[in-house]
Amino acid sequence: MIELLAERFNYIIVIILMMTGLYAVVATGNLVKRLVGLSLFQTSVFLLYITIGKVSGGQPPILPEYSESYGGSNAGETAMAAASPAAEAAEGAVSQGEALQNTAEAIYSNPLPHVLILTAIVVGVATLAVGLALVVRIRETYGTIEDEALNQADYAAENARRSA
Amino acid sequence: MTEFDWTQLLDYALMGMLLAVGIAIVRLRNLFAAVMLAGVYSLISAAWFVTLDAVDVAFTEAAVGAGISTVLMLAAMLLTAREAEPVKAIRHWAALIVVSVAGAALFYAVGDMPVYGDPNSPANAYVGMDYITSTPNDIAIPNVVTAVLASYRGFDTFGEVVVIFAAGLGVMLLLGLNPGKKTGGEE
Amino acid sequence: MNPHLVLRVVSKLLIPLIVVFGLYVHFHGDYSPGGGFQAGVIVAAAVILYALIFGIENAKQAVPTGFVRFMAAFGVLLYGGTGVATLILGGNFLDYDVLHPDQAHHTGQHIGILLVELGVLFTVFSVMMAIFYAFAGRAPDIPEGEW
Amino acid sequence: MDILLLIRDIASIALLAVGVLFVLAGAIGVIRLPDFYTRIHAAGVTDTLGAELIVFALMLQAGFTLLAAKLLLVGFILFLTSPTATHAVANAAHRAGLNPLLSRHQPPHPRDTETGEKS
Repeated sequence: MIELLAERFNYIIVIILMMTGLYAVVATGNLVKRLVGLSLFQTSVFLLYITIGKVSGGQPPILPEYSESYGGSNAGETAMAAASPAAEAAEGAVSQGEALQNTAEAIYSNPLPHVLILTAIVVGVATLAVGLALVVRIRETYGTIEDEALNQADYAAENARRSA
Repeated sequence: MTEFDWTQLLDYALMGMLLAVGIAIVRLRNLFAAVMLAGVYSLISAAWFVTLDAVDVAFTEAAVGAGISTVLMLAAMLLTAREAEPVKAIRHWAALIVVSVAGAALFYAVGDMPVYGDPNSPANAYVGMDYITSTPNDIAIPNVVTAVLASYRGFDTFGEVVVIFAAGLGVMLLLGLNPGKKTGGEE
Repeated sequence: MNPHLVLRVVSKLLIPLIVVFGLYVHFHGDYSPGGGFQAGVIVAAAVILYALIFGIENAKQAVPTGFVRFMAAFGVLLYGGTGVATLILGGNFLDYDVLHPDQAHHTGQHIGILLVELGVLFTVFSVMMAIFYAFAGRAPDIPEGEW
Repeated sequence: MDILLLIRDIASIALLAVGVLFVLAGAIGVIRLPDFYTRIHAAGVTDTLGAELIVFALMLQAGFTLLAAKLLLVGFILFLTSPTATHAVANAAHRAGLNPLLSRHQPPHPRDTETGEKS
């Protein structure tokens, strides 16, 4: 049991973090604080995806064409070779591909979750901005952003309309 | 279990920091402090992304989570309120029950999940690794994440860009773009 | 003396550096971590820093709201247009290999990825700026002594 | 050649150790010091000197490569930004009206020592 949990420590911590965010969403009545809790939850989900994609002893998924030489000369050459529309390019390309595959023996982490989360982060901040804009408009209309005060204002308006 | 991986100590330290910051955010009533701590949370999670080999994601998270979203939340906080009302006891307990039930359900599923760092887990064994082996021949650029993002899954990314555009449109519709003094007057 | 003198001097030095770094991140995205999303956010952060230190009105003169509105749509259009261009050239939607006759080196892929990421850069930058302008334009003017 | 490498390693280890020491001192200072201004004084050390020394140590390890140039840039940016950030925070606190804590370690006022013992 202990070993089972110790090998999956990432899920446990991510679940606790998620529940922290969920608590903030459910418990607090302040709308801005709820959005903060929501972004907490969101970041925890990102952590879940990325920890699933991790491979032990892996490297970042950037193939060695560049990382082999920090001098950058190699990358520059390859880029130039790729850009030159030379006639004998076909042969060169094949050898280049083989070279890449030969050096690609190292272990890499899974790039797919990275791609999904990369776009999700930027989309997340855009949607967070929509939420915040709604909160700002609510504040301008009602003068408060506490949900119970909002409910009371709504009931009061409804009763006034009924009695009128 | 093979020999102990010392770099996991870094993971544990970062996770401890994440937990501390997360709980502090929930307990704080001062919205300014909560928003700043949310930025700190993003930055720590970016550091953890680096140790998890997701350099692109860490980069984005550091720029977006710690930079832009903190500024946005601060601006929204300036426009709304500085302090949150204290949580009522009944709501506190109700939320705690909800959270524990959901957490227990998720916790029950942990045993079925693949081990941390397992190269043969379903998520890692198939399509993700295919991208790494086929990128040199298909796309011929070293950064696999860019290759998958822009070429293999270009259609997905197109959708994401449209979502971002739509979100921007929504904010513009809700708040107005507020052109400068030259073009527009006061509302 | 201006109380924000240090901030102004340092940010004047830093903002061009940040913009150059953002462009480096974008155009070097094939070889190292980076790409349109990160570059857009970084360039937007540079403009936001400028707006925070030198005032919103000055920032709106540097990056006008009309430009922001145009670029947000133009980025999406550039992305979609790249896809349509590949369709017209006889490939599938967003199949960049047809963009350049040099199939063996996948030069078309390089061009296509760069164009698409440029579209992402424009949209992300403009949407971030638009969101910032929308919020900051509403904020009550903070008196000089308050922060 | 080996001697040179050894010297380089020793120098970078020494720089790392000193840098980590400064970071640790800053962290302890943030926790232990009594008020905001003294705390930010300690935090500034972490950002500026500690991080800078660690970057220099890594630069020694990198040798004359592009990586070292990038680290130099990182060091330069840190050198610019972290003192500025510390200054901005302290300035903001000062302008917002936060006064430094002077009571705890204040020497007795001359008037008090004149009039009599205050033990």
